Amino acid sequence: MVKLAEWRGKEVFRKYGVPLPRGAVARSVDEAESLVRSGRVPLPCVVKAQVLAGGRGKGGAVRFASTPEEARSAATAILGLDFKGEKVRELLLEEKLAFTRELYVSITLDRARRLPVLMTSGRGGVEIESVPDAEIDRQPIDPFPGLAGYERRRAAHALGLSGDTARSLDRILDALWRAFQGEDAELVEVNPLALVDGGLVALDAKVIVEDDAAFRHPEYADIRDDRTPLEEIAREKEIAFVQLDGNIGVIANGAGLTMATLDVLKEFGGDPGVFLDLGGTDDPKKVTEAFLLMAQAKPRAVFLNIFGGVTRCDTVATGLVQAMGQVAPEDRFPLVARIRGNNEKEGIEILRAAGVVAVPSLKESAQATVAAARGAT
Amino acid sequence: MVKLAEWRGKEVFRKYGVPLPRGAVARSVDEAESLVRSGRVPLPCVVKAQVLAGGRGKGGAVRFASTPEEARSAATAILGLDFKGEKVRELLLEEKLAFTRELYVSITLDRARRLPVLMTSGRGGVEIESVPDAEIDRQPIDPFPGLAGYERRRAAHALGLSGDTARSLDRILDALWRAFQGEDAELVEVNPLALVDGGLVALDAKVIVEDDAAFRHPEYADIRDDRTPLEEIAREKEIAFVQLDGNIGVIANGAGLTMATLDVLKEFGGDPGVFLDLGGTDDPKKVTEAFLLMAQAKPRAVFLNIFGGVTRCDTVATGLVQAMGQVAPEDRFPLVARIRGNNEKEGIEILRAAGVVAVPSLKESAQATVAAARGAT
Amino acid sequence: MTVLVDRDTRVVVQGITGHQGTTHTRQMKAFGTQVVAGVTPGRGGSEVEGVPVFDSVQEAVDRTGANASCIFVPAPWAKDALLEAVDAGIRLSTVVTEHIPFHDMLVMYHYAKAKGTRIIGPNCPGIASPGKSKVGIIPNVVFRPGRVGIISRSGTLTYEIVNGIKEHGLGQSTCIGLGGDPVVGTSFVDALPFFENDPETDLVVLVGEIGGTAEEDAAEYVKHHFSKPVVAYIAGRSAPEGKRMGHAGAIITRGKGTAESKVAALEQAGARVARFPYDVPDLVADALAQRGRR
Amino acid sequence: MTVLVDRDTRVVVQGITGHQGTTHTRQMKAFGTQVVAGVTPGRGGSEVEGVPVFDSVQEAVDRTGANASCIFVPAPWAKDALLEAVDAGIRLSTVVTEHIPFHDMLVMYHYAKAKGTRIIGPNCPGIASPGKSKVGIIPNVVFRPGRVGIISRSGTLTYEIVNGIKEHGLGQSTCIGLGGDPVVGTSFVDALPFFENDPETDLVVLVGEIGGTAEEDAAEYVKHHFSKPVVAYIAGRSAPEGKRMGHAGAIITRGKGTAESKVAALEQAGARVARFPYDVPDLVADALAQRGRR
Repeated sequence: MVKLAEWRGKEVFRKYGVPLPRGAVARSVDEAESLVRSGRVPLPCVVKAQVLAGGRGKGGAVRFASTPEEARSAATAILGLDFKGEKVRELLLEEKLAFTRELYVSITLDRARRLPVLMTSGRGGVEIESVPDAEIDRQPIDPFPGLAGYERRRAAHALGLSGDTARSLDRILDALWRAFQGEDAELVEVNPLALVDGGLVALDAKVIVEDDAAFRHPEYADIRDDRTPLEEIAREKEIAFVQLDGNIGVIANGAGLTMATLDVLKEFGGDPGVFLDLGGTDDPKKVTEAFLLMAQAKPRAVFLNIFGGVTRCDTVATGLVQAMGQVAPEDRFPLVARIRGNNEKEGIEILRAAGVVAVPSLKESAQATVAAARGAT
Repeated sequence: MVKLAEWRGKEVFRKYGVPLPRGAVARSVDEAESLVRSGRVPLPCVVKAQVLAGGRGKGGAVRFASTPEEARSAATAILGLDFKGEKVRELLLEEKLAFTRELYVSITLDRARRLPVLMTSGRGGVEIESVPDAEIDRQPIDPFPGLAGYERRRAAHALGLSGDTARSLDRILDALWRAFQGEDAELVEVNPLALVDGGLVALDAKVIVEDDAAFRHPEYADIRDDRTPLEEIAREKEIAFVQLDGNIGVIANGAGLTMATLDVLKEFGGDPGVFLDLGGTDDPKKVTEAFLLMAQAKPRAVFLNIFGGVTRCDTVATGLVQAMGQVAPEDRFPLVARIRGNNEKEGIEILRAAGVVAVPSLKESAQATVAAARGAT
Repeated sequence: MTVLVDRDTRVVVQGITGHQGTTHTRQMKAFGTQVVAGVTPGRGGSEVEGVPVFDSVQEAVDRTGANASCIFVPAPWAKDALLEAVDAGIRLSTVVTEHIPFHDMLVMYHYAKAKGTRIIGPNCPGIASPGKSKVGIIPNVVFRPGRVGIISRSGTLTYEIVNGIKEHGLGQSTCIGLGGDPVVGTSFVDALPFFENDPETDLVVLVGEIGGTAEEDAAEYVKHHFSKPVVAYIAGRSAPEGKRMGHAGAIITRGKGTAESKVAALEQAGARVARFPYDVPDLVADALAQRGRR
Repeated sequence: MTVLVDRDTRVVVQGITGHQGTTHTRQMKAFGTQVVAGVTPGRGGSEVEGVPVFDSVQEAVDRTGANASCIFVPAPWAKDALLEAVDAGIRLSTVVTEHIPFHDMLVMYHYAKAKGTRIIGPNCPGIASPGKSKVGIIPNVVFRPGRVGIISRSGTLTYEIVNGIKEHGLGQSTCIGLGGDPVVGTSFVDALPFFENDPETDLVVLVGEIGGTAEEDAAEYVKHHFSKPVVAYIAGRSAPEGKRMGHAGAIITRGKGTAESKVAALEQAGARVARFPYDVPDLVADALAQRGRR
């Protein structure tokens, strides 16, 4: 899930032929002003913070300017802003277009049907979640043969478009479909797609590309997503690692088991702070890496929940004890382990010998972890 | 059926990433020499006539050169040559590569399966028709999902390739498949695909693109195929018109009926010279155009065979009589007409009144046409 | 239903507002076909020949219960028209349009097949069963109800032969014009089983032409799976190699697809092969008489 | 065959020469699975764990009669491996590989469906029926033959629960791990009918997690078409919105796919929903006892 910033989403749109307002990116106040003075961005213009969170308009991260001075002061106001935890480092300046309608268009995956789905609505310009279902037209797309012409016509019809505007939508939908496939996108969204004097124009761009298709898209390798710095490191190391609001770290093997462990902890009053899924690995190096990453998150206690199916619990325990030794003393944390499966007794003994609380029951060990986290306060 | 000259086929190959020898096109002897002198074409090189007919090697339309002087004299020998009725106006000069094997690779349509088919053979460098079936590997390609990796591997295996060479073939087959689809090709053929020191290289290129897909490929609009000048005019006018070796022109409506008419004429000793299918048209302008085109082919006699199903025979007859009046006196020819279907009696009367031999029987009218053609000698 | 169409066939004409669409809507209605709807995007709400026009095939199906379509849409948009018909649940679609790129037709064919829609054509006259229904453009005048089935790759030549059968005092059960393109939705081999199982057909006439191996494949099928007499005619004996004889599919390539090969295969399979189109009715009558005697 | 696999299941392991492929070939054989072939292009002629290795699936099928495959091929080549299996006539393919782009999986799913091959996975532990066969990687130790069916989107959590059932003194008929990706070859709704019709299954345990609507759809199916008792557990009650919880498919997007919604739907459909994974065996035993009393 790599979310592209608006300007980068618009680069994608440009590549596939979606009409856009004239605009450019600025990374400093001077640059913003000179884009306007040079005429590269016509006036009046809009100055938009390039952040991934929504609600920019209400949040003061979008401003308008009619003169170069106003553009400068808008840029000054927005650049460096802390917007929902994200620092504004880039601005998109674009000509401000007068429009008569705001439409919504997107292509995403319909998991239940196992098909991409085209969504269109005449209620653009607001979050699509707030639009009643009856006002959204949904058409599943068969990847073979792809988005058909008659489906594009149907979408135009549902939006009440005809003539040149319908033909313009037709080309835009075709472009979005090619972008969805060509960029391995999870979502391509235009909201609003504005009806202006010259036709339809994408005023915003939301493109999310798929992590798993990264091997086909080196061009996205440099993108910093809205991950925390530790999540970013975990991603590079290919460890499933999610930071949450609490203070207890959870290490388990398998996403489902890790989630279930968080649930159990919460049930007993705990407050999970890190989700770390070891996956199917029993490679001691990987285990060590994961453990050290967890230490960096500075949890008050860590709960290790391992079910040894094919792998042996004693092997995993040995790897963990070694990893524990590498954590700096100031970063150490109480560790509670629950180990089940192949050679569990041997595994528990190894852990206990290293001073780890180790019990086979999920309930008891969860309770012990919550107590340890409180004790550490 | 638009056959691309070798150099143009190679442009297509280059676009999709098929490895080629270094080379360039020359349209004059001076140009040929300077390509070599400037080093754009390395020596030794091969100088090839850019004609559509096969058998260039044996026919003296391919020569080798080791010096700029030899390149010049090769170009002098080939340019302007009349090769199987085609005048040589373009040369392709290419570095001469030493190779150890010549393979054959093509993708074309398998009509019976309604699937594209990949054909490969270790017996490249000769006409594929002369290769025994057992030495050709055929794999049908499902357009969805397209030529699969395992099919490409299978082809490499069948050719006895492995390692880097197999990987090179893999990329070439992928490129040819994309070319076949992207260019709306009827045939993409590499013969030979040569195994040289650095890998596999396409020494020849045969690409035939589909007429009916011309609306998607304006880039091929300028290509003169191996049509006769009259066939070229007919193509522009969208008339199905084929010049044959004989002297009797046949105009009929419908391809099957036209072919059957040729067959009947031949059966009675006639020698068909033009196949002209009016198609479903009853537009008098189209009929006139077709008639005047036929006149330009200077047939000794013309047999008109019309079956009026939806269209009325009298309407067609009226159109024809008008068209006859527009043929220059020196181009006039005896016309025998056989008209069946709606209002056939009225049609026959109109034609007879204009001096046309008109009978309802196919047999009798064919015989009359053959006699007229002989009489006109 | 006997062979693909019957009195319950409800036709939507795609591209009804064009010249061809309108003309043949009239002709189909005159034949007795239930033409229930037309489709031309942007022309919904109008009427052609008394038939209501809709903006989409889905709408036409929903409102009129159409289950077959006849496509007159120009080549660049024909693929889309067919996909629309398939997705709307149309079971049989005659594609009259000619000059459809075969790459488009490959998509059309495999998509329709996967979804269970039968295509006749493209570049074809369609299907007609006198007294029942016609989905296509075969002239009404050549028909009279009877027991001879016809399957043909040709257009006018088919009309000629079907008409000959009528003039000989016989009639037709169903006639299918497969179309002259290299890739067709329904081939001889696809069509023959329908006639084998059709109690209203006593004999089948195959009209073939040069190019491809459809007739050879049909001969193979006839030999092993077809119990009724077969009469055949092959056009193009005098055609040279490498020239497209009007139909995109009528071409002898690299020595393959000659009339000789087809005639030989059919004769070998026990079919009576006519030398001239006008000989077909006699051969049909003979075969029927012989069958009657057994 | 009861649920998708039985003693006649003949497995080819695609990517057998990799670490995972080799390990699980050994495990499958230990389970009693007939592992008849392995495939690694370029490694044909060798042997792994006593299993002959071929260059292509077609060769493996031709030579060993393989009818199921287990795919360990890395993500960039997994699509191709599956297409190869489908074209070679493999009827059931477990795709263990994780991180396959969903765009690839869309192609895999629809192609396999059209050709009649069932995919389990990707990113899944596969299927196992104790005493019969296993195609996948679920640990052998958790099984014991019995009458409880399990369908799960999870991996290790499934092992945990299946093991709990064993430790409770019960056994399993068949266990299917569907995989944690957004697009899976077999969903709860696809798998439930097999268990409904399986005479060896008395009850089904559904193990779901956040993301998508597979559990809600399953609840709808259970309500109307499933006659056996259902016990369920849903992981991810504490997961926040917008974060992928390890599995590509485990994400709450725009308020959709929460555990609450799934639990409510399943309870409404009459399923017993466990609050903790370790409560599942008790609920299973209760449900079976109650069913026994009826």
